[in-house]
Amino acid sequence: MKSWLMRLKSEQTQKVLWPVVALCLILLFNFFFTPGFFRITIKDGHLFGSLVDILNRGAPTLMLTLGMTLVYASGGVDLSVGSILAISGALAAYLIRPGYASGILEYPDPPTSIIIAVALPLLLSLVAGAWNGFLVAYLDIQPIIATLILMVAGRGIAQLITKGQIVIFIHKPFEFVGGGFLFGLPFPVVLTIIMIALTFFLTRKTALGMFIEAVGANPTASRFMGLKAQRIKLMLYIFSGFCSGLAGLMICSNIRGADANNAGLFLELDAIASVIIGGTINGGRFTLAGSVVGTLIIQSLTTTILTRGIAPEVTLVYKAIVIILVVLIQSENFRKLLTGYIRTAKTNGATVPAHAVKEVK
Amino acid sequence: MKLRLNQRNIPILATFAVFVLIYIVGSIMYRNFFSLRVLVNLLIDNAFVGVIAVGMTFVIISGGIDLSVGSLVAFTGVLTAKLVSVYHVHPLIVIALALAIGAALGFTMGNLIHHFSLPPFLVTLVGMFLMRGLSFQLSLSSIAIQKNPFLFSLTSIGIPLAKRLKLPLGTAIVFLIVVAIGIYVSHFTKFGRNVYAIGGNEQSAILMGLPVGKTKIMIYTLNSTLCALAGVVYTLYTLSGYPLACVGLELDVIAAVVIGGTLLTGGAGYIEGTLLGVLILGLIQTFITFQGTLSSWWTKIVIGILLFVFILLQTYITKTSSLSARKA
Amino acid sequence: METNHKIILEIRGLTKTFPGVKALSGVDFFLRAGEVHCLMGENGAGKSTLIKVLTGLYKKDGGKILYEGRPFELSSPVEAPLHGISTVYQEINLIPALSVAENIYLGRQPMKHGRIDWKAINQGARAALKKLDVNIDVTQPVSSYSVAIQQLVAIARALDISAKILILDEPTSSLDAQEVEQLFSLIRKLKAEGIAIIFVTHFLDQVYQISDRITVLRNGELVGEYKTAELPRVELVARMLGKQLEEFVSESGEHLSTKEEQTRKAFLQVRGLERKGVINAFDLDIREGEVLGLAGLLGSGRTEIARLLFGIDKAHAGKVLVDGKEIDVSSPRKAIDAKFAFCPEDRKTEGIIPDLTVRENIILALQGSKGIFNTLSKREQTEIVDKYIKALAIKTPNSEQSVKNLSGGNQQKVIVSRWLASNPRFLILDEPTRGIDVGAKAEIQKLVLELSHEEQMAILFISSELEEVIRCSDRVAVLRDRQKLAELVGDQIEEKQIMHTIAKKEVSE
Amino acid sequence: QCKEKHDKKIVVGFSQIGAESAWRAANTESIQKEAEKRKDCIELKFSDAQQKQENQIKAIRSFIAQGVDVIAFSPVVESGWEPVLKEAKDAGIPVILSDRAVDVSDDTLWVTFMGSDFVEEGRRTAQWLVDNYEKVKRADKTMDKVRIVELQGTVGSAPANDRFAGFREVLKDHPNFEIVKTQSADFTRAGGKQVMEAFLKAEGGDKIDVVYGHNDDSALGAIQAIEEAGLKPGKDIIIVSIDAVRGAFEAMIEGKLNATIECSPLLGPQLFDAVEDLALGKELPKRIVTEEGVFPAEVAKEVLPQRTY
Ligand SMILES: Nc1ncnc2c1ncn2[C@@H]1O[C@H](COP(=O)(O)OP(=O)(O)OP(=O)(O)O)[C@@H](O)[C@H]1O
Ligand SMILES: Nc1ncnc2c1ncn2[C@@H]1O[C@H](COP(=O)(O)OP(=O)(O)OP(=O)(O)O)[C@@H](O)[C@H]1O
Ligand SMILES: [Mg+2]
Ligand SMILES: [Mg+2]
Repeated sequence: MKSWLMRLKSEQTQKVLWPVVALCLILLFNFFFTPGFFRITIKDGHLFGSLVDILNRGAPTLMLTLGMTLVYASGGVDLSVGSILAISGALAAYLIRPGYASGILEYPDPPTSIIIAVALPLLLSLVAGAWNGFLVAYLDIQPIIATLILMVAGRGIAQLITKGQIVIFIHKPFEFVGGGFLFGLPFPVVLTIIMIALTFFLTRKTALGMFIEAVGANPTASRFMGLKAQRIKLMLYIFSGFCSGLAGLMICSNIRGADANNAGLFLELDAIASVIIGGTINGGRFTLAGSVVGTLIIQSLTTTILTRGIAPEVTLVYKAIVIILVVLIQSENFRKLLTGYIRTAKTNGATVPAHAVKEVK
Repeated sequence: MKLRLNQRNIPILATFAVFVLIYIVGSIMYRNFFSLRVLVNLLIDNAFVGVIAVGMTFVIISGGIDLSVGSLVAFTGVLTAKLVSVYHVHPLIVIALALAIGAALGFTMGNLIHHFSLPPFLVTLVGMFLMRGLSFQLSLSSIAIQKNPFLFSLTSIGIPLAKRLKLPLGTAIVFLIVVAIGIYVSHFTKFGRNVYAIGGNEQSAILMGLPVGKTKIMIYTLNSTLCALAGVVYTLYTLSGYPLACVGLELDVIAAVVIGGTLLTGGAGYIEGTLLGVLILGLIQTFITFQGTLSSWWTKIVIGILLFVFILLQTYITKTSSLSARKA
Repeated sequence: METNHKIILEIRGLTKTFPGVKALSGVDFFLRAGEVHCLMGENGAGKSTLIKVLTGLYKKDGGKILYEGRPFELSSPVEAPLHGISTVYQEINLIPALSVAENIYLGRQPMKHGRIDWKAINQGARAALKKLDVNIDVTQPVSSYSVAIQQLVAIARALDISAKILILDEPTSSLDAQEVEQLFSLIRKLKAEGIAIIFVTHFLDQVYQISDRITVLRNGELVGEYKTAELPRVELVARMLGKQLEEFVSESGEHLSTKEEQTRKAFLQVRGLERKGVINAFDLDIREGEVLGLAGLLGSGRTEIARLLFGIDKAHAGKVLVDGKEIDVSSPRKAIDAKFAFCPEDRKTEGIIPDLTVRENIILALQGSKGIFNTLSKREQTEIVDKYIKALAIKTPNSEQSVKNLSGGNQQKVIVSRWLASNPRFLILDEPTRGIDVGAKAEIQKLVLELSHEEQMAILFISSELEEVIRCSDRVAVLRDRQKLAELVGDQIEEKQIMHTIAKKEVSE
Repeated sequence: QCKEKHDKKIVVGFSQIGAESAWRAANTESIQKEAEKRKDCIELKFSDAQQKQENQIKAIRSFIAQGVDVIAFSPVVESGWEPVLKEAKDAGIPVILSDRAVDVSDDTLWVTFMGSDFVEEGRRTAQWLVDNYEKVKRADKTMDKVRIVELQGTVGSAPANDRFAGFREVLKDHPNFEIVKTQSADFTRAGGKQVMEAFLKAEGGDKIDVVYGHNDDSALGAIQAIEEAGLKPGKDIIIVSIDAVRGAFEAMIEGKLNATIECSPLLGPQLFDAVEDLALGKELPKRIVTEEGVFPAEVAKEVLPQRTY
């Protein structure tokens, strides 16, 4: 009990606390005002309902967020995640149906094996990530510009693969990646949970997380300690590339088609926003849990808007209002202001002198 | 202004060198590339980007970022077009109103960022959503401004340079003036220097007794006001308002600023560099239009390659020349 | 000296609490015009906090401040100069990328024709630094200078602001005798003009040289206010620590004898190492279990030697041999692979990782050499961290506190712990006791001797405090003008001899 | 092959919106292929604007600077072209509009407009629903009105606005149809799927009769969502959309899509015919209409092999 309380008080948990509160508020709103939002039924042995949708639709963004969190903590940013996602999906679709873009509608014989359809795109994503990492870590180019290069060119590459067509396909084994179910949950959700756990293990159960934070927060000091900042950064961008690649496979498999132009468009914004809402600092402490909650907040908001049928032209205004509230809740000053108001209202104008509120040991 | 030929000018000189280099290569490769018109077009076509980039330079030097710029340009455009065409308000009043709204948005964002210590990325992301959303509220489709003599004259006045070629007031000249003011503010005013101090080390700036909060609020107010001005420039450039205009503009602007040598981590950068950054991005596009045979995807890939080559050259020139400068 | 001047600042019952820490509780403090008032106390006693409350960086939780008889509370440091309070904070607070001159004038630039008068700024800065006897290119960025110079720039800025109260929080931690003397003569002048000065330091000599009154804090509580002349040193130390300081074990005579020294294995040999314009070619031998001290004045090149040996800067010529074999130390990583370690002098930019916890900061270097997967278990970590928290009396609520929330001296202790814990064969300590209180300083010195004499570690010890160098070193290399002049051994290691060596002009150049 | 002989090559500057969809890619390919065919008399300067009006304006101004003979472009949006078209006119360069019209006060700024009419496409889609009322209104659902959900295109974009308007224009005279939900699916499959998922949750699958997609891709996404909800698209819920891309035909063959309304991207031949005519000084009609059709599921099998996009 005591240690549990201690944990609740620790800085890390404090950081995640408020995003969790925000998420709960959004869900609570739906609980009361959106009928059926919390209904989960079982169809063909799968869970089915809005809450599952949030997880399922949020899965690709969660993947991106995962990579982005680490990159962001190391003092960088990766704008190219959306493009890598598109490349990976495009390549997978191309491998499954190579002639489609040039008008040949047949599938290759024998059909492309799932291993190839998954492995090659992921390999290419690793290469893309390595390219980013190389520019940032070894050529010392500012991360935003270094990854902008691939953000622009990457979409071109993806379109080059699909010739600008939306390559659609049917491939049962591959469709499982983005559309299958495992333990009643959509497979992307399961995959994401596995990846989160893996990342958590790799960063928090080894020294890696600490190294990332050190390299991000004080590169000079880290160099003096012999931390291999370049190699660590390279690895992070590769990891981010890999996560984007996986997300690309999920999306492509889920819609059974590769849309080189639109897949993952503007998703880097969502990913970065999730990371920041989650309390990760650019060059410093990161919280995986916070980032996950951040993405869930954004996805819940989207699902809520769609489910409630808010007119598309006002959607953005709603989004703006909710996000600013979510962000404000996290601000200590804002909460003080709020509780200050409440308190003044209660004590009828009599302000409590600051020193009266003493720390209780 | 005295040109200080020291270490700190090297990145700018390198950037300038690369600009000239690309321009020469283009002139050799393509007919009509080497002409006054192409240069003037660079100024005209990128005027609205440049005006924002000046404001964004201050934001980035202070260690912040502003994502709301593209939406604000669109909003200003729609507002101007709607008030002028539908409600027949005099353009001058509309422009004043647009600038005031821009300033108000920046002021609000600055206050949120400062008083509640919120991350600029999120606050301005909200600004981006909000202004885009409000543009949709004003109009879902694009609105043309037709037959408004005042606005038309604004677009046609300019300094004649050659036959059928002038430096128009509404775009290029506004751009150059804003750059000049930006240079002045950044080098010669306390506000300008405080911006550098905040970006260099905010904690130290506070302890040195600099007005950090006020400066931050002013930075965002300035940037959004310039953005609204850019919106007006854009409106003059197209004589219309379109709620979907300038999607993703923020990235172009940020890229221009960063290519100009400003550090995204704050504390270092020059408006002169930003001017070059804007022109270089414009030049890359001009290059591609003159090339004229690329498919849509190759266009993107080639932009990426040119960007890469350019940055590589810039880094290389900066490194070698600062090495030799140190040796000397 | 009689100081019956009127009280200009009166603090009563000042209280300030941070989560888990009571930094100040019910502290009284009186400052008179025309006096130098020393604020004394162990690391973490609350000195800097008191200053920061006064200048408006922190909001006080309780108590009263009267300034010239009127209640006084600032909401931000912006207002401090407006009320005639000028401050040098403990950590160097300058803008690294901006020029020296601009740093001195930021926020109060002279204007001409509606624009900043850069000429006046550069001239003014040169003049302000000249008063401190510093002649440097003021148009260069501050970050290109050593910590000591930066500290002087910060002082120059504070002195240049006309003020009624001048606050100096450990301004001399990186300076050596000459600069301190220069600073003191300026302080005396200001004092004569009736300015009240708050001065924080851990150097007792300086306290007795300059101050009129002393206020001692312990654990955030007031111990008392004393006239300097009436408080003997031992008493002062006892008041600060709350107990008598055990006599320091090693008397300065106990260096390894020349003979014993020569029988030891030469561990590190440096031959003709040089970096043009920074340090001339020098030779250096360090044996296992030996402490080699570096003595010299500010800018004499001590830090540069350390940086070269650790591969931070690249040497233009020369070689480094370990156990007789030449090794490559072209980067810190390689130096670390050769089992070197380097504790840098600039804790703010080269030392602490502000957001990480005390625990993480301490184990980082050790973990760094172990790699990512060979992770120290929680138990091992706690063991190491607790050992150092106890040995150096690091004042922190627990080992999970962010290191940025520690007092300056305690941060320094964390950094030193990090390197002591990293188990190197060769340890370079550059100003390890910067800003550390008397008690902990003795503790660190003891640890240094222990590590060398008992665990056979080779140590290069750099400090601007000559006394400390003498006390710890078995041998001292003397530097001047970026050149190694001489090596002193055995009985030669004493203050006069070293000063003499530094001052001696080369006869034949 | 050129239609006629010309003294010298005609330089044509074409500013394309981007490559935002398969439709657009086909449009580009048609133009580039045709230019290649006529390379004896045509030199094409192609520029991709990446969906940005400002880039299109830049491209056109650059064409003027390069001194091309004819400028053609697919405007990303109707308005905002007045200044740049005036410049082209001043420079004596004729302008051809393809795919979308522009909104300028002076219609001598452009020579001719060829391509589709988004409003008309919206109308035809609605008309198909009205014509197939019996099929659409299914007996097993007992609601008094045909309940339609709409997957809009990108908010504020011209095709979305027009297809939205055209559709309603027809349906307003048919009170037995009702649009119960409308959301933006951004013209994408992923968008269509996500939006449809939400619709199914909010309305319930049995209360939706028709899905109207502003383009095929969003409808194809919706089809998947419907299947995953355990319903049969094309039977339990009727699906109609616009564009007639290949994917739509494949879906129709499988019986999952009921009809697609064509909007032809193959403007290349028409465009260069017009260009050659211009060069020869021939008078061009102000409007060149493109042949377009409505494809119900029944014809899908025979049409599919002919689809190139
Ligand atoms: N921002 C903060 N958050 C939490 N604790 C703090 C903070 N600032 C200071 N403290 C704590 O308050 C106590 C007093 O710190 P202070 O900096 O005043 O010490 P000091 O007397 O200046 O010590 P030093 O000689 O090391 O500089 C310390 O225990 C420190 O850990
Ligand atoms: N008085 C000075 N005048 C000019 N430059 C100086 C002065 N002091 C230091 N420097 C600069 O700082 C650099 C680093 O000096 P270094 O740090 O090696 O000296 P040090 O002996 O360690 O002294 P300290 O650490 O006390 O400054 C020198 O190369 C020089 O550029
Ligand atoms: Mg202190
Ligand atoms: Mg030194």
